[in-house]
Amino acid sequence: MNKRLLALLSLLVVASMALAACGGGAAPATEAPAEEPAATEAPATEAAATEEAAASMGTIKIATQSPLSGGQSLLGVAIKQGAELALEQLGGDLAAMGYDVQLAPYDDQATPDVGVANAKNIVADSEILCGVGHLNSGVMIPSSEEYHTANLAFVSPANTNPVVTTRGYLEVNRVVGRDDVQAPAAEEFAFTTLGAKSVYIIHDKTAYGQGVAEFFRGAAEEDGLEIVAFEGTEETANFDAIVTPLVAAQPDVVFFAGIYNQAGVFFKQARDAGYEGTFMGTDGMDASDLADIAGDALTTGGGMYYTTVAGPASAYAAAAQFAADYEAKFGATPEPFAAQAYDSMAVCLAAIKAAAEAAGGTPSRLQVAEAVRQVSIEGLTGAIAFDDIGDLPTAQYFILKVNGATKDTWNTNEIVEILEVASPGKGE
Amino acid sequence: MTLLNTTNVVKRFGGLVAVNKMTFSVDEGRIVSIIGPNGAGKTTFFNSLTGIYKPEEGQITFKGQSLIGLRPDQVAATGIARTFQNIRLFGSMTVIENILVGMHIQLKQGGLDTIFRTRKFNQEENDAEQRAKDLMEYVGLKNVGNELARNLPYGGQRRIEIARALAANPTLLLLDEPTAGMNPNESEDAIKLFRRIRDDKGITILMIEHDMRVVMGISEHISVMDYGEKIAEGSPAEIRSNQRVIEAYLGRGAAVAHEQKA
Amino acid sequence: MKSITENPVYKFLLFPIGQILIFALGASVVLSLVTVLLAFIFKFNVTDFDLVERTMLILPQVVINGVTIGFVYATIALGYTMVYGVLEFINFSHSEIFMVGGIVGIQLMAYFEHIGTLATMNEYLVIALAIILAMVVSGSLAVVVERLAYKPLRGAPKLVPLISAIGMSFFLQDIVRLILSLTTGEFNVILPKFGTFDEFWKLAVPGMEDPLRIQIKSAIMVGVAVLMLVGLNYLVNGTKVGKAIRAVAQDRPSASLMGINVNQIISITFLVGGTLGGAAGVLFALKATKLDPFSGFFPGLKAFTSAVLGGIGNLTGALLGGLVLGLLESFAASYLGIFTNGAFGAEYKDIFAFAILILVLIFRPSGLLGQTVGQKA
Amino acid sequence: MNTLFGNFFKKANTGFWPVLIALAFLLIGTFSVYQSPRSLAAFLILMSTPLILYFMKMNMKVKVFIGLMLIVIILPVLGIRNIFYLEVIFQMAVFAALALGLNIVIGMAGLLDLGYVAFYAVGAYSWAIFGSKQLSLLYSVPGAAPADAPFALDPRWFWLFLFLGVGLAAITGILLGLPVLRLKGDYLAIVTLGFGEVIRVLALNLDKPINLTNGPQGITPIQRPPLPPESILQFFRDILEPFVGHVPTDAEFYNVFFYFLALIIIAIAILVATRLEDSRIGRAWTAIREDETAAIAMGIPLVKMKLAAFAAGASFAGAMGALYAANRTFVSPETFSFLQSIGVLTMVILGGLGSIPGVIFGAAAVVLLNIQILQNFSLYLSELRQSDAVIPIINFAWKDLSNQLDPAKYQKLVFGLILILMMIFRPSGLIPAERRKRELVEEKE
Repeated sequence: MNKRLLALLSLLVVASMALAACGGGAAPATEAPAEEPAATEAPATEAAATEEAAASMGTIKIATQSPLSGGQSLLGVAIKQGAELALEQLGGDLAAMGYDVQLAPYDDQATPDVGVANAKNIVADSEILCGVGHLNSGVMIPSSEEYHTANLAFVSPANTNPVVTTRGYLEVNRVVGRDDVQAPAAEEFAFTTLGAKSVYIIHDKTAYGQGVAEFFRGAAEEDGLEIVAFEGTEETANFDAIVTPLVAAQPDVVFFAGIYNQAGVFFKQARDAGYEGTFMGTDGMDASDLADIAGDALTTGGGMYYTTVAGPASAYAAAAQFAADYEAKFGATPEPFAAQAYDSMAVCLAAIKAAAEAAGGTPSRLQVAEAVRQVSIEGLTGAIAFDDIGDLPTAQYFILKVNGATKDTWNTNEIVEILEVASPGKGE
Repeated sequence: MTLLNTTNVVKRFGGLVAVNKMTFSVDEGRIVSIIGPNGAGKTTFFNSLTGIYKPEEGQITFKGQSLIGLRPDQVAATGIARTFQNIRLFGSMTVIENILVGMHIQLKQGGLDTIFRTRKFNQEENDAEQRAKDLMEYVGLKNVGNELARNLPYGGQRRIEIARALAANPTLLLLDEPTAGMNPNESEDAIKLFRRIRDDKGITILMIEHDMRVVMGISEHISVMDYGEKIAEGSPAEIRSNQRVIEAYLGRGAAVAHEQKA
Repeated sequence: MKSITENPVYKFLLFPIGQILIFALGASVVLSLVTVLLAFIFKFNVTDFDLVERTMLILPQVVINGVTIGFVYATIALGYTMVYGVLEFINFSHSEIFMVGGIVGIQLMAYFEHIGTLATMNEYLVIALAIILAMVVSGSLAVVVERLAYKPLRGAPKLVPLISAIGMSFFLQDIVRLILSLTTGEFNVILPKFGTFDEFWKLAVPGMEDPLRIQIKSAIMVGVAVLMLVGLNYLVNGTKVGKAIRAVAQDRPSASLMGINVNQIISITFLVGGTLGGAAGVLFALKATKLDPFSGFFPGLKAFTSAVLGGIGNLTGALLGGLVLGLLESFAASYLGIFTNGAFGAEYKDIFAFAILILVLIFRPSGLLGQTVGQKA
Repeated sequence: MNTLFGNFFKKANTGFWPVLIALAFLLIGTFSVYQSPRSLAAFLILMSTPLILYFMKMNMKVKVFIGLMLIVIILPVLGIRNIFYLEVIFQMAVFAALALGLNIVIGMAGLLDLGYVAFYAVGAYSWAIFGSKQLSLLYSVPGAAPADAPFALDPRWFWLFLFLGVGLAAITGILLGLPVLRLKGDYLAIVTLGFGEVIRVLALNLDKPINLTNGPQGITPIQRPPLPPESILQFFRDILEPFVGHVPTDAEFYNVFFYFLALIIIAIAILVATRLEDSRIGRAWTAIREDETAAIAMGIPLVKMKLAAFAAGASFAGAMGALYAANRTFVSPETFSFLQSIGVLTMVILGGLGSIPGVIFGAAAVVLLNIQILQNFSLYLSELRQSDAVIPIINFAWKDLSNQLDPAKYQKLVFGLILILMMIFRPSGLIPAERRKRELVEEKE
């Protein structure tokens, strides 16, 4: 009985799927076969089918991959939305050329399995010419193997792990600084400008946080800074146990490598417990909610500084405009990496445009990937161009000092210092 | 020859003494019953014999070997098989499989034999299956091998439980109220089956039973328990006329009346 | 003698509070002694500072931290243990009930802030209102969850409701996330700033250089938790409903034969568990200052571990388990790094908690205090 | 309704009809996937062929023939045209093996294990550590690996590690089982959950004192076993070129290679699971699940058999772990979270606790739902949102649909609902377990 029912059910499901696919006019059913990744192949073989009218050049999709569900969706959704906003604001050029440019947002669920599966799905969609993602280096590294074999350019808004680019793939680029760039910059500021003698390093046990923290430690050891402790924690709510030894030791600087929603709680509890020194953080702190969570903790005692590649809204009109637009469209303030995602999308659009102009039609993926490396634009997060492995040749870091204890004053955070650090490149 | 021997076995639950200084023995090849009112500690005594409970004091020897400290599966491996008061078949397994589980100790196939389906494995499985079928017929069941055990009627489940116990090739078979819930005809059949088991296979039977017709009809030796203690033992005729037994069953007043009538 | 134990003030107030005190003090003292002993042993490995001195320096603070979080764990653990005692079932979604309580509490405060009355209201009144609202919401949610997801499964094999509960846990996480993102667009729910409970009381302790610092917030957390514990103890052991709950826990069929409405009692059990979870959620939110739809999971897991550690189904056990786990964590996180010179750090505190759990269960398979509330024959 | 379908099915399930239907699905599926490689519907038609083969009555040889056609010829060719499908099937196989393993522990022996993914991690990390440069980096800081460090072992050692993964995972299972198997069901659940977390936390933290796992950064690159020799590859290149429209690259061959490897492992896993189930060991497990007291009274040693269940279940995960590490060339602790354990549990429950075909179906369904159906649905919504389309009658522009309503974002909600609804309405799963019927010929008389 059950068996029969089940078989029938499955038949029904399949039938209805088929109906839905035909009747609903879902695009995938009628799509051309996957474009082949062979590097030597002539450009635009399949896309040539759409030469009916000069006005309509066909569809180009740009993928995003980031965690849209689960605990990490906070930042993942920000990446998708940043890219979405950029496409809306900057997609005009390609539209004018006759292309229908679409966003194809994928959810990698912060797990490599889903990320890689999506990557293969993305690669198989010949209309996708460029991509923005991921949030987690752990997902980016295996997924980018797929992008690499398919010559599909991806621009990362958030992956700071050196390995992402040191493999030397043409297709992998990032608009963020590497761990081994950001951390030394932060350390130099702590050591030279703040004159710190001792530092407490804490990270969030993610590839990102730990990466920055390790390089910070390396730089600190070279400078002879005393490292009071080096801790990693997945705790998000109750930091008492870490704070207690910290307060007893009273180091000059506490360096937190991680994301604001964890760090904010930590800063508050540490300050409440009587820590007097200075907090420092990474670009994961660049979110106005930090002030709401941590409040006074950021302005009392030695205050709070963070490094970021995104210029503050106070100094850069474009950044202020971005924050306003983002809030208008999505009803929330931009999270970290939203601006970077915006720039990543801008890179994709610029590259596709350049490649399309050069090719005189829809470009191939390889042409887009090569064009990405030639891009030179002024983004929200500074001047963007890539070196031969896809890093920014010189990363420009702003060191910002938090100015107020509420969300509203976040835009008034002032630039204390601007550090330019050359990318270490591929080797050691 | 004494097969099973217990001396001064004590089992307590907290303050309650469920089995008190039980000294008891079963001779090989006999059918022996333990009777007693509800709550007399009979099942607890069974559970102490089979290792499910660990008695606090006393000695239990089986074939001259001590059973104290053995786990229930080790006790089973010495040649004691049992059934349960409230039938405990593996409901979602088939009848044949239930009987095959009973053969667990005898089957020698290992993990590798199983995975590679060696000749040894196939041979053993075939033999086991054949034996299981024979046992099914032996206890009087036919054409139910592929039924799920829980779908069988009550009497059938009782028989399967016995077949499952026999599958272990035991020397001693412990039956816990094997005819509970049966009608007189079924009880009659059961008695015949027990006799056959003893006569054909030479298996010693120790049973707990409430149905006096069954007990008196089949037992060659009876022990009576009350409040965890053995209060009497002997042949059915002796037990029938034992004063303490009547007291235990019927209360003192009734016992006196009984005596006067006699 | 008899008159004292029968006196309700003693039975429902002094005795439970005394018990709580003894547990808290006992566990603290034992762990402190062990730690100091270890400090003396490891002293010779560490050359650049005096280990014993550093250990002693933070010891009081570590104990206070541990006790504070321990009480929160205990309050959540009671929800697990109540349900387990009655149904022999791990209510996996309790951590989400707890999270909902916290978020509702914060939202109420945010509402007060929004209408501008937060600054002028008495801070304790605000907290009390938040706790009451959270208790109502979480309690009702727990009852609804029970009706929808567990009640139809009564009598099924044990695995079945457990899996349903795991499903419910995921469902609630994403539903809360959906509601939050549709209404506020925000993911984080942040505690508004008000009142003075972030400050510390400083108690000068004779013989110690630095004063003992107790955050007012911690005192509130402990105070409310103790109140809950005492209240629950009274409910279970001093009222008719409590008697019915114990009867159902003991033997459900007999209880129903005695005219007890078993379904109603089970609902009440969930109500009580959910209510405690809601209150604990607000307490936790005071500490965490920020919650999101996924922040119930870890505290829930810890609380559940506490319940098992103490002997699941046993109310006193949940209290003891929560305190022991809270203290253990606090000690492990604060001292592991110092004792091992940085080789192992605070990140091992969870492993430590689970290792202790496994050790305890090996030697006492039904937890520290065993199972007494729903002891089955 | 039921009987209507039932009659229809009964009619369709006789004579030549089953073969015809199966072939029709196979051919239509193949053709439509060939024509439109990205169509979900086409893929689903093709993938329902195995279901038809399983459910409908036909000659065993025909079944095997159609099945082999699909697996050995059609899928690889179509897969090279769209490697996403190979990935889908690869993941189905990986998770089916995990589900089969967990099914031994939960479904057969009745031991609730909430940290099953730990064994997967053991297998993955065993090859990850030895098959990468990690052994030469034991004393370097995570993230700052010198680029010129040598690989510790030749990639061909992978084959050994496939077996070592099995052994290591089994040993881990026994080590975990020894102390905790005396515990009652619920206690066991929390302890295994804790154990799963412990393994993950260890993977996360064992970058010091010596850098064994590279911490949160994960280990990469991990070597893959070498492809077959060039001459063989060339042979296949020549054969495949006309079918797939281009010369297959090495990357594509690797996809096919891992596809076959995963299928071989899953075939072995199915074989082992069925054989174990139908043996003294499997019967003992079921007996323990049904009634521990009766089982032990039958002479079944509880602890030994439970350990065996843990070890057998773990070994499946160990093998797939090693394969997974090689396929991804990367492992990091994120893969081995509690959620993953629950995911595998969902597959087992959905398919049918204790049912081998059931859990395989469950794994396939969840993988499909997770990486294809929900994602596609979200993409479709996103497309609609970017278009000017309007829902006709209520005049609702898709553009105005809230961004928050992407189905892919609420994947866990869907899983949660599946778990609850399955438990309430169909606790025995989509394909419930069945006991083997023995051919008891003599009995019929």
